[in-house]
Amino acid sequence: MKLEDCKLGGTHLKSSDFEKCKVLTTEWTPNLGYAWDNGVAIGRYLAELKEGKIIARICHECHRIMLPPRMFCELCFRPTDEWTYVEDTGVVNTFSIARVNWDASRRGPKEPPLIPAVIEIDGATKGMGILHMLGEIGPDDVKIGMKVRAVWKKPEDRTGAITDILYFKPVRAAASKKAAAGRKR
Amino acid sequence: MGMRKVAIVGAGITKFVRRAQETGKELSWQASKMALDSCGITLDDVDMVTLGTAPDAFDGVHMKGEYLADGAGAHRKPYMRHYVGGGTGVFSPIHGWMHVASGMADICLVVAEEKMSSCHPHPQGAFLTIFDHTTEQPLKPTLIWIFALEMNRYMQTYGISKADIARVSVKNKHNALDHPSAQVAEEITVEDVLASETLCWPVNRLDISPASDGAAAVVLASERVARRLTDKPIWIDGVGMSIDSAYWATRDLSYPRYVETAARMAYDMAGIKEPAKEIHIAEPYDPFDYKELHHMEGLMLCPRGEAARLTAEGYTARDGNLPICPSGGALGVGNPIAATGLMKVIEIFLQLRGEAGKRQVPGKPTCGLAQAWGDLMQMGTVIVLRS
Amino acid sequence: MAITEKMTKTTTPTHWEGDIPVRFVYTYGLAGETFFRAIKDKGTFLATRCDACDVTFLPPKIYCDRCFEELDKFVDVGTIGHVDTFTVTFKNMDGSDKAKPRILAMIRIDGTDGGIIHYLEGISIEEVALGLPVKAIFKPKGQRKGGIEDIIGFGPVE
Amino acid sequence: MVKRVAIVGIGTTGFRPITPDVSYRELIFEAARKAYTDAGIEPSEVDGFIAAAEDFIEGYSICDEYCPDQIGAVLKPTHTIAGDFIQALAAGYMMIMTGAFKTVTVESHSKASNIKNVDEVLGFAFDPVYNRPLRETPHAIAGLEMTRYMFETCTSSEQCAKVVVKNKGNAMRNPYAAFGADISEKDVMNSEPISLPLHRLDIAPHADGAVVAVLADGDTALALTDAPIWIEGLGWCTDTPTLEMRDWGEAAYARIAAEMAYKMAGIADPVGMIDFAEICDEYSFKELQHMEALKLCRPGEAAHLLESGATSFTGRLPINVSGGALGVGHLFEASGAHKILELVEQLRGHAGARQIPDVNIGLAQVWRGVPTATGAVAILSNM
Repeated sequence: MKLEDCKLGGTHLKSSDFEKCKVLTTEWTPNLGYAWDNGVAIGRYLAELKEGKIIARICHECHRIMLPPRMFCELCFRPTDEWTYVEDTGVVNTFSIARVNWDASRRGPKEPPLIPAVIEIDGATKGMGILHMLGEIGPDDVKIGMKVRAVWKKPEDRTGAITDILYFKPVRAAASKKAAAGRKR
Repeated sequence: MGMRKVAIVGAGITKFVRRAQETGKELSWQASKMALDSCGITLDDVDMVTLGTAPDAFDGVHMKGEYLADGAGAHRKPYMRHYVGGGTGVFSPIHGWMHVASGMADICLVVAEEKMSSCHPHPQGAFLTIFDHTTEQPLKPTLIWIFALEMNRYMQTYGISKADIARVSVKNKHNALDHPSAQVAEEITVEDVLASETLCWPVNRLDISPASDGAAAVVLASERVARRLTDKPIWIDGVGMSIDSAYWATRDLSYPRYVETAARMAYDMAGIKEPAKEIHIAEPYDPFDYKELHHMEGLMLCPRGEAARLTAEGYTARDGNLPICPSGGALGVGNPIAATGLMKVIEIFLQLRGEAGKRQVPGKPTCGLAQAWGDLMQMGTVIVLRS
Repeated sequence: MAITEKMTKTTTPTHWEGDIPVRFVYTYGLAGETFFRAIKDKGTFLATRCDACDVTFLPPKIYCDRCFEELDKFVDVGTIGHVDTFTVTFKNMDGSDKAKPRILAMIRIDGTDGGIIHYLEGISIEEVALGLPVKAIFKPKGQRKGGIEDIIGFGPVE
Repeated sequence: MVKRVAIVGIGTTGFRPITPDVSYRELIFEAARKAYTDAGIEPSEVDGFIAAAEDFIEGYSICDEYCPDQIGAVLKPTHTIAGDFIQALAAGYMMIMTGAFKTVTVESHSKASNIKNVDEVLGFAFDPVYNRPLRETPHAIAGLEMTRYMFETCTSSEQCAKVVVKNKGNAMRNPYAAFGADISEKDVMNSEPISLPLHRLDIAPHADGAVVAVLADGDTALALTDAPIWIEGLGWCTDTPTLEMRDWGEAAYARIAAEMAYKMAGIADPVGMIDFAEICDEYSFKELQHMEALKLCRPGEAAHLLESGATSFTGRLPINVSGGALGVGHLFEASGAHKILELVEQLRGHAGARQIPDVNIGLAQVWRGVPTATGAVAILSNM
């Protein structure tokens, strides 16, 4: 058989065929609502975020300090052992300069780009990253390997959500040393 | 090890288009009917059917495997839907292989379908909810982020430029000019890619495959039946799949180790020791241009960090030493996710039979590979075919 | 067993709310386009038939799902059928009560192996029975848009 | 060549109406950990993994992403079956029968309580052009089926209600079950009408829970355990998804799946050879309709068999001694998982207060629910 010799299905429609109603269509917006149980690990994670802290979980078998926290170690396949707070600072593993919103709509010319990043959190096992946003930095200044610190919402505005951290901002070496010294566990 | 041999004996495909008038059922039927006709059998001859299709949020039907059943030829037959996100299309013939190699079926129809255009205003919207609902979705991520993050890390690790990567898109869109199903085949230059709209740096519009509607199907048969149906059976000699942890942000994003794990499984089964020499032609998954390079490395078809250089040297062109995506891939033919993976398997099937028409690579290849990848950048599926 | 720290107070559990914010526009397909154009323009039902399998498909398909041959001839099967089965529905999709219960029926359209699932109109719960002959009631032609809602329901055959 | 496949380990969380104290990950981990402990194997030694799940039940666009961690499948051959657990069991069986996998884990779970409106999700499975615009609930389709089934077999709603009485009663003996109750058929008939002839209590309420099973080829099974539970027969079938083209009285999907499973298991006389059965009773009448489709009685006989007591806990063919979906709870893709769990417990003699004496062959049958016409059958034995 050769594809070239076959009559292939698939009738292409232009977007104007929809707009001008050349074809019949029907619409549906499903009401797909959920209330997912946070469970032990994520429940505690969110509760600590509300307090302005990031908490991780340790597995004594593989000695990993895991973020986001989990009640079982997916590699050792056993329960994890204890909680530990980690820093609210980290290192940019990778980043993007996003001009597109979640639904593929474009950000307007006056809207600044979004800068999502994978941030390896200090105090967790090397490589333990989380997805979050960078802020207070121009797109041209972002670098892989740069040190960043969480910028938290005001305590009264926090709800126990990943968005209790507004974004991570760059830290200068001196400032970071001072902050680390003053930080309470 | 006494495993039953399984062959691909027939194939069918639709055009890949941005918006199809056909329902998903109708697209499935068009591809399946063509596959049955191509090997001269009827639906009566089919023992079992397996269907691959990616998320329900594209077609817009809960349990869409059930909805598509009649178009996929499942009427009153043993039928199930398998699913590994973007890796589904190459997993589809692996799932069919399980049906036949196990002895449960002599002929299994394998169908892959996607109708992404139902999802409005853009299928990207469906991808918000692939992220963890509690720890990631509140940040309103888009699928492109995760690719951009991975691409940036890959570029940084190996010192690869956007222009190096853009060559993949140029090559594949060019290759697709010869594919009758192609949606976005065109002659473009590296400059065109770099000048196209930046969506999420480093990803530009022409780095990305389009959203598509389409379907593909293959017929698998046991050795005895295959030899009766065709004098050119293409054997499934190795299959592999592997899924990494869902904690994607913890991974080394510069290297797809899940693809390597899957490839090792398939190579072991096929008795392949030196993939770069023994594989003559490959269709790695290329929804984004850097992904082809990433996957070539994961498949051990070249050393890590070398894929871009080889591409620049023409090594992966249709007339190169190791033709990669001679079909035109997802970047050129289009990307109705599950159907794309199966399109790649069909391309290897046709190439090994010498029936790829203008796309035929020189040198009579006898061993080829198709690979897909999916979920949260964590799933690798690999199939090794031999003539 | 399993995890070593569990919740022991009813005040501890929390949940996270979210949705899947998607919207869809469906084409009717090759068969559906013809079928609903006939309802819209002519107020009748078109079916496709597979002579080999002796099956008449309503709603029509462009293929016979049993032998997989293409079916490209549409036949007008009229709008009269019989109640194959029915139910009295009390609930809306969101779980709320309907203003008044409705009789939903599967109407086997005469001369076909298929039919239409729709409401019975002008037939009381006491009157409805399996095998009852009924006829489609359409919206006035000007109000028809090409869709299953162009049918108001099925009523008694005079 | 591989000749037989057995279940060598199984674990469950049990089933509850809600499970607010654990995430889905924590829920599944518990079942998986129990299954591996039961099998005497670690997931690192398992060759393949399968999850049975559907996106919109989980609330994810691609739920396959989240399947590996809690079953120990990281960097392992793993896939999702968008189908019932028994279909996934069949996929696992096939994986082992290829000879390329010695052991396979099959997982399924329900966190149905996390779905705000289940009817909206199930209604989203209707054909978007022909059926969905009427905005009817999934139960309406079950109501249509029930009317036709009752008409064709001269069965009454009171007789269907007796299925509820039996199964909720059986569930009282099952510590895993969420919805056991001592009620009468009058209670069922007097419950709120949903889609007549269906009343509220004719419909299985949904429950949360997870089940994980470990399968192994014959040699491996015998090395791991003295009491493997063998998979003797499997069948699965999909009838037309087009509601309008269906035969509304008969469950053809169950009949054809059963024929396939009986043939594979070499069972010519199901009534004589099957000791007990767990069959789909998501709606009361479904148990009766499915008994007939499975050839456990002749068409129209199921209600009489029920009334004679033959299908009760102490009858000659106990059906749904676990309590079925009506007593245990409807578990979506894990529906078949609960039935397989019950078969394994009974065949091992571990079923406690609900143990049926001297059982060797059990049958599990499942239907994927409205609006599907897909079902699967598994036949297990301890011999």
